[in-house]
Amino acid sequence: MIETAFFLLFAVLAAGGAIMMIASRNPVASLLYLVLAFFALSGIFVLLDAHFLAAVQVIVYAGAIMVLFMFVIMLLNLGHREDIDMRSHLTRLVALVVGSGLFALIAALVLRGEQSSLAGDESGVVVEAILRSRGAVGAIAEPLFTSYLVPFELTSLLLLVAIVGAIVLARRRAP
Amino acid sequence: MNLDIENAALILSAFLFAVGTAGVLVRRNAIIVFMCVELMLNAVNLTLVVFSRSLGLEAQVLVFFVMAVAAAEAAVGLAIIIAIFRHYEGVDVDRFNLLRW
Amino acid sequence: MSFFESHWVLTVLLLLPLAGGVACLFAGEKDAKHVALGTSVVAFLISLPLFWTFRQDTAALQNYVSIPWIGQWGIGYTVGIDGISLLMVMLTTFVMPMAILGSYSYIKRQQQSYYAMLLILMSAMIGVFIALDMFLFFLFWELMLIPMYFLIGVWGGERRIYAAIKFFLFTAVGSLLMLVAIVTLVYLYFRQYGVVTFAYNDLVQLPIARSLQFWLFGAFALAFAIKVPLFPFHTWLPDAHVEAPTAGSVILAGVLLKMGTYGFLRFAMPFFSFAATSDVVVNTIIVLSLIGITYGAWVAAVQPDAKKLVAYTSVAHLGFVMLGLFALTSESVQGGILQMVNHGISTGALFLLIGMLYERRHTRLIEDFGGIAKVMPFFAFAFVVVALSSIGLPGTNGFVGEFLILIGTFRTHPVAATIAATGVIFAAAYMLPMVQRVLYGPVDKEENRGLTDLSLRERIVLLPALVMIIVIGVYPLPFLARTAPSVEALLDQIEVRAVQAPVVALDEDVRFDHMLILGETGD
Amino acid sequence: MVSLPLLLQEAHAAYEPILPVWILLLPLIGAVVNGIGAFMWRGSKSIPSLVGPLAVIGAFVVVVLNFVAMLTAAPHEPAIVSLWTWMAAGNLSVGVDLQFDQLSILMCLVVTGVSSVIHVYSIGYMGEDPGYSRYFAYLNLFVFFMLVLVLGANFPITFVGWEGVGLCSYLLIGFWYENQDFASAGKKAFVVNRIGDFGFLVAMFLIFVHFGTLGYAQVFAAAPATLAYGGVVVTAITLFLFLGCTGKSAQIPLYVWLPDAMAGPTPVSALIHAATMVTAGVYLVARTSVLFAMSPVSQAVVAAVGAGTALLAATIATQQYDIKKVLAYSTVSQLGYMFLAVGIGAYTAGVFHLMTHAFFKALLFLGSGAVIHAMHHAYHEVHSHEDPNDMRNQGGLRRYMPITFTTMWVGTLAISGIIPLAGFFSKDEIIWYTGAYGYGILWGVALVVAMLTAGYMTRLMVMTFYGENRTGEKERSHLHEVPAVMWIPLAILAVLSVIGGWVNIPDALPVLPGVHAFHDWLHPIFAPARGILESHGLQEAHTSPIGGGEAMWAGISTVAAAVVILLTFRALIHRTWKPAAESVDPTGLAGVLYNKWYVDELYDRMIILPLLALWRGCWRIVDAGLIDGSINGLASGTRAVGWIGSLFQTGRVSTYMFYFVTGVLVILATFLF
Repeated sequence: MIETAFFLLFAVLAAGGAIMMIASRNPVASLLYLVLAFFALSGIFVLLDAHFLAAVQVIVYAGAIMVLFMFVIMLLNLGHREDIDMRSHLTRLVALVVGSGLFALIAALVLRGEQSSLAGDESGVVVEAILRSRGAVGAIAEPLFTSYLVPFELTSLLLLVAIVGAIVLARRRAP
Repeated sequence: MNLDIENAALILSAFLFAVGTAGVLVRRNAIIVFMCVELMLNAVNLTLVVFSRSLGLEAQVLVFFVMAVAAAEAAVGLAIIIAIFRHYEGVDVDRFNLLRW
Repeated sequence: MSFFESHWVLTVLLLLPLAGGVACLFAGEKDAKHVALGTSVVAFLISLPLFWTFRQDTAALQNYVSIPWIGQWGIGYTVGIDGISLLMVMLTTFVMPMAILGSYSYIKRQQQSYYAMLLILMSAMIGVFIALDMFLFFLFWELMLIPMYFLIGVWGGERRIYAAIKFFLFTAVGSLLMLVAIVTLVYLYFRQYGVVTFAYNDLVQLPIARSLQFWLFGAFALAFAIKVPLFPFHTWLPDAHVEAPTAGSVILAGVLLKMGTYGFLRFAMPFFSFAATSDVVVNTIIVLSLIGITYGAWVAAVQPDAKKLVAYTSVAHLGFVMLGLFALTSESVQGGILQMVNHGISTGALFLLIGMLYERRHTRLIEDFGGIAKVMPFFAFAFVVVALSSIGLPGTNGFVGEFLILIGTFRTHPVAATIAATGVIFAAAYMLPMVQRVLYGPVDKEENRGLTDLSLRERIVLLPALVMIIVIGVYPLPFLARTAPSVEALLDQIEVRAVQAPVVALDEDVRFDHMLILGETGD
Repeated sequence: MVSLPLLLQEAHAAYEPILPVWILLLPLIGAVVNGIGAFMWRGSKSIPSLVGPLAVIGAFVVVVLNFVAMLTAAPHEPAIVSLWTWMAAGNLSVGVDLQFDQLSILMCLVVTGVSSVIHVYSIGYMGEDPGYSRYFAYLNLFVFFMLVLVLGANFPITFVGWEGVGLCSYLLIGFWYENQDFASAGKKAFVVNRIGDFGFLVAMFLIFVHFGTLGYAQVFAAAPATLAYGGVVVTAITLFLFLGCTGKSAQIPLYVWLPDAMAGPTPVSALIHAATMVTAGVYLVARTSVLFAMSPVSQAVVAAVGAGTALLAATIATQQYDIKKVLAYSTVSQLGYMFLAVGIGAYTAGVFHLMTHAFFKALLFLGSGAVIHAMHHAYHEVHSHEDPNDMRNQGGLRRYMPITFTTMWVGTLAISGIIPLAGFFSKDEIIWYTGAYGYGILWGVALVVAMLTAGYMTRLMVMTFYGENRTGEKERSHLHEVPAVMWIPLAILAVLSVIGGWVNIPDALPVLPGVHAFHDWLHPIFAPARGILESHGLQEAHTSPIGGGEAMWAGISTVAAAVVILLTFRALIHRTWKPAAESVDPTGLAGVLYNKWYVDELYDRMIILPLLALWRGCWRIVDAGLIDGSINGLASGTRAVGWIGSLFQTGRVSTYMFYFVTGVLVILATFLF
């Protein structure tokens, strides 16, 4: 019961943060709403027994990546209100229709799928067992360093490329 | 209708994804558009985490990878935004129509 | 087995120009043309003994080899020649040195890539004529498009891009359907015998349901008809010719067009004999050929541009060839093959001559000339000889081919042959006015007064063509003797296969037949 | 070298062609040498002067040897010399075969003989021309092809010669190619001839399909058994052949090129367009007489066309002022006679007239050439640009050019049929047989044409040689007789024009002894055809259609011709002409005749212009419009679709996002429903 309560809280925070992010005309405010949403998501991760990911979500996403965004906003001096930032009413209406359509369709699919659900009563049982035997980190480390070792290593390569790419792209070229 | 946490989380993820999509459509600021994309990624992550409970922890590994790619993407994407900002003196996506020949 | 009796002579002929082409790329700007000329002359000298080592008493494929290449798909390096391909290969090696030497002063920029393109083209053309594997054939068929596209598009005239794209699209559209038909053939063979093979010798044995033959023949025929070009698929030709550099036109007229007629003879007709000998196909093609002969001549007669005029005469001449092939008599088919050679030589020479004029005056409009015979007597002499060959004067090569075609056609289609024979009148009606307006009359243009007669190099370029025009005209027997067994065998094969073609597909898998829109009908 | 007596001795046993290849090879060598000379030693006159005539004279000598050998051996079968196989494919096998028989050797004699004379004449006539060597190259080449034509033992070889002489004719008509009109005349000749050649080709195809061979001997031997008498096939074959003849021999409807062909140098007109090439059609009908004899329809067509052409051309000739045009139409007219003869079945008479015509028409042309040469020289000296060919500019030349004057009279009397000159015997034979074989109307036409011939020839003589000289004061002093190299050929031909007819003198004529040498000589050639004709009811009547025997009508026609000559002479001798520059073109009937019945204009309006319009239409409308239009339309249609599509490509990310999400929505919806 308490889980449901927490879930509702986090869900409301996440949804509200998301909506405020696209509604706010100040980029810095948008960013902060997004961080709020990410924190809420991290809470939901915990509720879903993904403890390690919850931690990573906070550290990497809300911490590192969002700070990066903040840096850029500040660097480019965009931290003030821009009216042209928001599109016309017509576009907003279209976006509303498209967004609600998307939401409605996915939600309908989810709800229909619930009847013949893959998530039966035993859902979560297996995961909980693993978590109990290996711990939150071990549970995800085991497949990561066995079956997915090569992709994992490739990730490091990807990050390296990203670093180099970022430097090259953002470098101020000599006139 | 019995809404357990898993289904509710899936619907939340759908909602976040829809909001992210709408955000891309309504906003002109490239950085905010970018943030909306991040939001959509997170919505997907949430879905994966939900499924990991019944389908196994590989789904969480996938989330891990998504985060890694998101980090790389953020780095490169922001670098591109900086480069474009220098070129166009702004981050209005409507002014970037390089895709049009 | 000596070199000239083994496949090595063909393989060398295939690879040598490629190697020469690469060498051209690395040679200096000044040296590229010499490398190219050397390569083509050596290739010609290598091909020359073939004419005598070729055994005339058999229709069997000679210098044959079949080496597996992509084994699991039944694709092999299968090459060989019979009398027909022998003449085509020799025509290619004969025309190329002329084309290259004729470009010596014409091409002034990007010479390395130009000559490399020419030599790659040469390889592809030889490949088309010797390939006996459908995959290999298609490979060379398409490969040949690329250098030609660049030759027109890079070194061409003012509207070169338009012409190059038009040329490319026309040819590509046809060959795509042919690819579909080839794959269908291979599939049918697989269904029949459980073996995947692209080998010509296997596929040509395949029985094909009669109604299906028409579809497959149509796909092949479209590709070849565009290349020939048969009316009404000819409109790419004048544009391509006008815009192409001289060597491009020479090769286009001299060799490329023959691939269409060769394709009919080698592939479309033996594969789909029932369709190819059926009344509806034969009559259609004969009517189109007749239109090509007369219409090509008519349109040629009113062209203001000398090069375009010659391009339209190609339509007429190739109409004769097609008429000969589809009259299906040994005289007409042999005449058709000889006419392919003749047209290559005389039209090639005509394009060279017009190119030489163009180099001097930078115009091709007939009205810009007049009285050239006065200032360029040797040019006039060569021009008249070649023009006479083109209109089929007896004693020149053109007559022998046309005569054999017409007399053979008359045996099966007298009315068609009679209409085609009016082509001799129209030929005079388009060629002689051009000769008159270019060569004769007073020198009334100031620019024409100072023209210099042909240089030694230009005379050397033309000499082989002039000699061959007379030699084939007076003594064509060696050429006819080499094609005779192949043609007889081919006609027999077509006849037998036409009779034996099954009325419906041999197995019960009618689903596939439905897919190919033939279903259970088929008569 | 084999000595002549030895050759003759051998020939006694059976006729073997002597040095057959050399007959052809000598002129060919001459052509090649002169052709090279035209490039290599352009200035030199001596080499062409030597090589050109000698090559032909050499050929003439060999032909004479062969003639003598044949005379002594009197063979009945043609001797065939096979050189090599030319074309062989399927059932067709054509050899380069030469046929030596009475007809071909006779033609060779005429061709090489007249050619030799004209070659010599050309040395003088063309002496000043810069294209001297080229001229002899063409002329030698012509002799070569003409000999191929007459010696060919099968249709294709004859066709080689047939088109070859056409080529030389084309080259020689346009010899002075810098004059656009002359070049056009050459082109016209070639194209018109090609129409005829088309007929020849189709005839060959028909023959091959029905006989399986193209050799003369085989075809003629098989013809009576293979083809039905009077059947469609043989009629078609012969009519197509005759179409070829009308082109080459300038008969209705294809005669229009010959008068224009006078643009060439006058010796060329004499050789090609009078004596030899244009008679090739007559030769061909004679050669294929077996086939023609089997088709009464074709025979009638040949005879009628011949007579019609004779009449038409003769009427035109009466009103021409260009001396060569008169002679050209005269040639057309005389060729009509020959076709009339071979059409009615009097083959020997046709060939006979061919031979005598070669003599006197060559003479007349060379004579006119001498006149033109003198006139041209005179005008040239004073830098006048008057037309030396126009008879209105001449007149009174007999004082300046006595030899030419005399020989021309011989030619005129010969062509008019005055006894005992050559033309009398040959022409009279034709007229007589036309009547005797029952072609009443044609007989009448032939008689009228004979009168017209005498008339226009006399007019030519009077205008050229009598009356006041109209050249002009200054020019007159430069008029003089041509050099010996030119008048000796005239003299030779004059002699031949006198005695040429004596090889064939009818028995019926009083006083004169009957001579049948010519008939007997050609008998083996025409016997099969005559046999067919006679077995199908050809009979020689002993009276003309309106009574009277051969001797009487011969007398009447020669007297009538003489009377016409005298009357014309008297009528014109006192008439004065203004020089061409001051004259106006005639009107009325004379104007119609002067304008050649407007046939050229008719052809232009009815055939050439519509054809050109059609061709232009084909190019502009069908090719550029319809075919290219539809293809370019396809291309621009594709482009238009692409343009519409490109409107959706705004280049803005959000737009693409919108499309993308819409797509996702659709896909999701399909999942859901």
